[in-house]
Amino acid sequence: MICAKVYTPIDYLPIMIQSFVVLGFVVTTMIATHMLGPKRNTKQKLENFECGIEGMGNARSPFSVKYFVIAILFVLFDVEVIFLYPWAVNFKELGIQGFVGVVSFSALLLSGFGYLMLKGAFDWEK
Amino acid sequence: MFSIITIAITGVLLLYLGFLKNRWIYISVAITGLITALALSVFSWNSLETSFSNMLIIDNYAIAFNSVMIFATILIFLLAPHYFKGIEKNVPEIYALLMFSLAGACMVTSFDNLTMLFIGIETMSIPLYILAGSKKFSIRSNEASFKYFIFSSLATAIFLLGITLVYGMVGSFHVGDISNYFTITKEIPSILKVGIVLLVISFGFKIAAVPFHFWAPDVYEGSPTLITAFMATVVKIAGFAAFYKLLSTCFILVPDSWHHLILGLSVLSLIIGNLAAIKQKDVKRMLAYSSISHTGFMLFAILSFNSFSASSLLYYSFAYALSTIAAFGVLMVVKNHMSADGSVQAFEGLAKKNPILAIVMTISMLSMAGIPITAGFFAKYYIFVSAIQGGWLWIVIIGILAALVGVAYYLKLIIAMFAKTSETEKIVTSPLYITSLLVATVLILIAGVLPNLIISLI
Amino acid sequence: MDFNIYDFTSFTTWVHNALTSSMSPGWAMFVELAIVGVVFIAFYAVIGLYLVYAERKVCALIQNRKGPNRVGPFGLLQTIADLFKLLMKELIYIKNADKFLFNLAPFIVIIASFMAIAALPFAKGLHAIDLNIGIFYLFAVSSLGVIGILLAGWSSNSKYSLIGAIRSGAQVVSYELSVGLALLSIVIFSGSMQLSTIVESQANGWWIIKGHIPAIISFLIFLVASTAETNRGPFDLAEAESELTAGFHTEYSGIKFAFFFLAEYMNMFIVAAIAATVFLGGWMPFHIPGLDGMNHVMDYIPPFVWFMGKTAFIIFIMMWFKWTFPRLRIDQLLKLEWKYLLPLNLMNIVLIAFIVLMGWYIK
Amino acid sequence: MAFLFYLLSGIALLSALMVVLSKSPINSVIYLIVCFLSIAGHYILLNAQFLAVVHIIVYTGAIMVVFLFVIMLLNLNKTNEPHKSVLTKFMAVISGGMLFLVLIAAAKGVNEMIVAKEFDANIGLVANLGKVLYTDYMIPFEASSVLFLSAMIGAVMLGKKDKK
Repeated sequence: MICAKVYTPIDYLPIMIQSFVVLGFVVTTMIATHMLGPKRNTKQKLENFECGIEGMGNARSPFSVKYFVIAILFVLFDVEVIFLYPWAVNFKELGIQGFVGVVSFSALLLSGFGYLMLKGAFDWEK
Repeated sequence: MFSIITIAITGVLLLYLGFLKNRWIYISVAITGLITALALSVFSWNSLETSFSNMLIIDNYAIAFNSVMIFATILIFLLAPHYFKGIEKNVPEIYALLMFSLAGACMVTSFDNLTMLFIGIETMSIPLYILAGSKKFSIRSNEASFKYFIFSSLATAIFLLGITLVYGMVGSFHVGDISNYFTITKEIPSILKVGIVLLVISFGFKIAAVPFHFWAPDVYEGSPTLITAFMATVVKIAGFAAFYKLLSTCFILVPDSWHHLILGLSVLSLIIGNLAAIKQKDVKRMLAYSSISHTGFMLFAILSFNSFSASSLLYYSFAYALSTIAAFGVLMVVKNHMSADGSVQAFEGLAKKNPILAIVMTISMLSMAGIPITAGFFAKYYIFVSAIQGGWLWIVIIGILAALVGVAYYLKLIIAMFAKTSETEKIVTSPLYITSLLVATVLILIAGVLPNLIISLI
Repeated sequence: MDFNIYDFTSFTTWVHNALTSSMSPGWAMFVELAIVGVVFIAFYAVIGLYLVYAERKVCALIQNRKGPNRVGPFGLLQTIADLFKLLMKELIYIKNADKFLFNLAPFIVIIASFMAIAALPFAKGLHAIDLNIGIFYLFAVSSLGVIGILLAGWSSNSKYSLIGAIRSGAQVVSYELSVGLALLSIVIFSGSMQLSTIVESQANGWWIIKGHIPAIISFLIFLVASTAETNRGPFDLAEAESELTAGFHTEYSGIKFAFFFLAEYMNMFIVAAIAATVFLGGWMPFHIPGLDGMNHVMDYIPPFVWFMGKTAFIIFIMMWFKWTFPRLRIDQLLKLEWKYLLPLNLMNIVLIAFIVLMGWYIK
Repeated sequence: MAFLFYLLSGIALLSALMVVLSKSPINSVIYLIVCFLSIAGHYILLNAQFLAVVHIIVYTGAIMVVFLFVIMLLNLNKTNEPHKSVLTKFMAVISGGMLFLVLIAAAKGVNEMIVAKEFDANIGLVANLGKVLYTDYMIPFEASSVLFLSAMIGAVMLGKKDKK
């Protein structure tokens, strides 16, 4: 780090106050719109939107497992990306040693990636 | 170090070779890789490797256990082609995952830093969660996978909490620093003791010691038998090696924090493991409980730290691994044959159907029971000697009683095999399969006759 | 007080001093931050509304129409009128919806986008939060929005919403990887994750020029991936009007719908601003070494204008995308990310690391 | 600072309790998110800024998304849990309570102890963390790639339909 600045937890105080402010804003708007808007509930209005057809049963049906595989793979690669950030920040100091370390780390992961490609994990099954 | 890398790279190689769809290619590559790893491991004997910024220490202790585990894996891999006959799906993946799990197991035995121990345990366990559920359409297999995952991750959480408390007091993950802390500090804070207790508990889960054993029978029964063989041997040995090393290097100076706990685990495992095993109808379940009772015996080594206990633990692991693999190997054939269930009745008349298998099973059962001229006898003998040297005579008496109870259910199986039956259809196996089983059997006998070969190693 | 449009540092210190002289330091800080928060909300609302207006105008331009032109001069007050209309609308609670989550979802979405805006460096000395992990902070906050989307889809108890939410979830998380890796490339170049440091490092040239080919690749990947991450066309299949009747916010009405809508446009602003900051030099003026005359003219334009101009340029490109390309299918979308963008990106990272090690870039 | 600590701890404990107590699994996920956010706040109080943000990205941004996916996938929208016997609940309360008591009792004496190592307030910054990770902890870092690889294979092996 080039900057001589000291980083302390106090840097994060604005985030907290910002979140309170925006929370306040959203809540106020919600309350305001409750007071302003009309309230005329009819049975038809409270139905789910179904293109004019009557709704049947529960809409929360199970869905394809493919999305789940995508989500799992995302977690794995996300962690890899996060591991790369501390390396990138220290890139020039770590030099060739860090480079070799990261390349050998990525090599295993990339070989896994190649395997996934060949296996057709990213192909959408019919 | 190189052997771990070899194992991991062989795993990656297997993944890609799987696309060739030729099972002989990938089995031969797997075996070649494992033999190379074993050779690399054996050749680094007596050359202490520590230069990994204090993360790994590959001393003779680690090399000995690694070699046993790699050897056990080779035997399991020799059984694999016959086991997976007819099932072509995901076989290379299963091989690769076994490799990765083995790599993790090798890290576990040679840790020098608690972070490395943690990563090793996870690398060892995560492939196993998947492997336990690798029979995708079997409900029992799914149940096994899920149970193993839940209990194992609970154990990991406990383990992490233990590490945290230790780190919080000691200020280091390094094994040397931790043992230094205990030599310097006279008054050990109670929270550190809680941390040690938590570590012991989590290892109790991993090695399936009573009362943390309840996952083991279901998982062993539900998983594919080949995976069960791997779990019962490699994973258990790795767990014991790490457990022994952790307590002997880090916490040897604070025995009062964990001694009673180990004592309780050991006695309970002996009693409950053996009594429950007698009642089992299913052979796989019986072997699961017998493995719990073996945990009780192996804990003797940890109970009595002395110059002899490490080598007695090694010998016991070796004997136990060989007999377990032989037993599971025979069980696999019997179970697959005519889609018989794994009950004791299925073994009736095995001596007629396939005499080699019957002999292999008999010797392995005798070894597990601890009958002389098999390795199992000296395994129990050395572990008892080690316990007596440590001053635990009354525990040894319980152990001997438990071993006598054990003989009952092992004999039940042997008697069933030599019983007469009307059904006399031959059971055929592949030559590779028989080779693996015979190697295990012969080694059981050799180790039983010449115990000094192994006991004098470390 | 000396108000300097080129450097806001003195302005912010003046505000700070004025407040600390009149009250205790703790309260001063609190009031200061509250003021900042309120200013941001105003900014947020104005930008959001005018982005909607801009979208409609750009769309009209491309489709050879006039767009909004009745309310106010050039239709400038149109979206404000829309806002008031939405405020006065009735909030409908669907019969089978999970009330708590149904209400919670828009909160999460809007808070996530609002938290991101505070970390942007608008001009020299003009940023609310300047963390040493600024890029990471943006990355973290933008990853929270997807939870709101998933909850919205699930709680509505409608098939359209559920399908839209799941598609959107898979899409957002997938493209987040590419966004993260594209930003990583500039972190390697500049050696810092602090946004102000990254901007300072571009004083002698923007990274897209200094980093030549790999930086351009990263920039393009970032553009595509961030368009997808904000669920905008041609990647808007999560809310495909023609097949999913607006996807995860099918059942929302009134101000809650407006929140989703606003957050979507603000997310577009945020990713455009990040792209402008990281790749195009943020508030740094355009300089060509040697041409002092031109550089002076460029310096004369205030940094704030530079920043907004670059952001507006990228926003325009993203709108152009939307109204030019047809919508993708979900399998094409995931294939694009996992089969093309991600491997390309990973190789690009290795290339950049190599180039930086060799020093083959303009320092 | 102390006030913030207690506030965050209170939120974390309360939301963690709600995770266990709430009937609907999706509400549990929401409380878990709140819990994670307050733990990220704790990291910030310790000046471990990088870890705080990583905690948010990985846990709230990634793992919770997977949780939500799973809950949607399994269609766990019924609020009735499988019935557990009173004995099980009783045992769970007893064993959990005992662990709690032991930890409390052990933690009571912590204040009087000598801290083994000086706390370096800057170690949690990304630059320092990166240096340590890529020098001292290189081996565990490399080893973790094997872990990721096996998880990757597992996801595909279990999640992908076998071709006929």
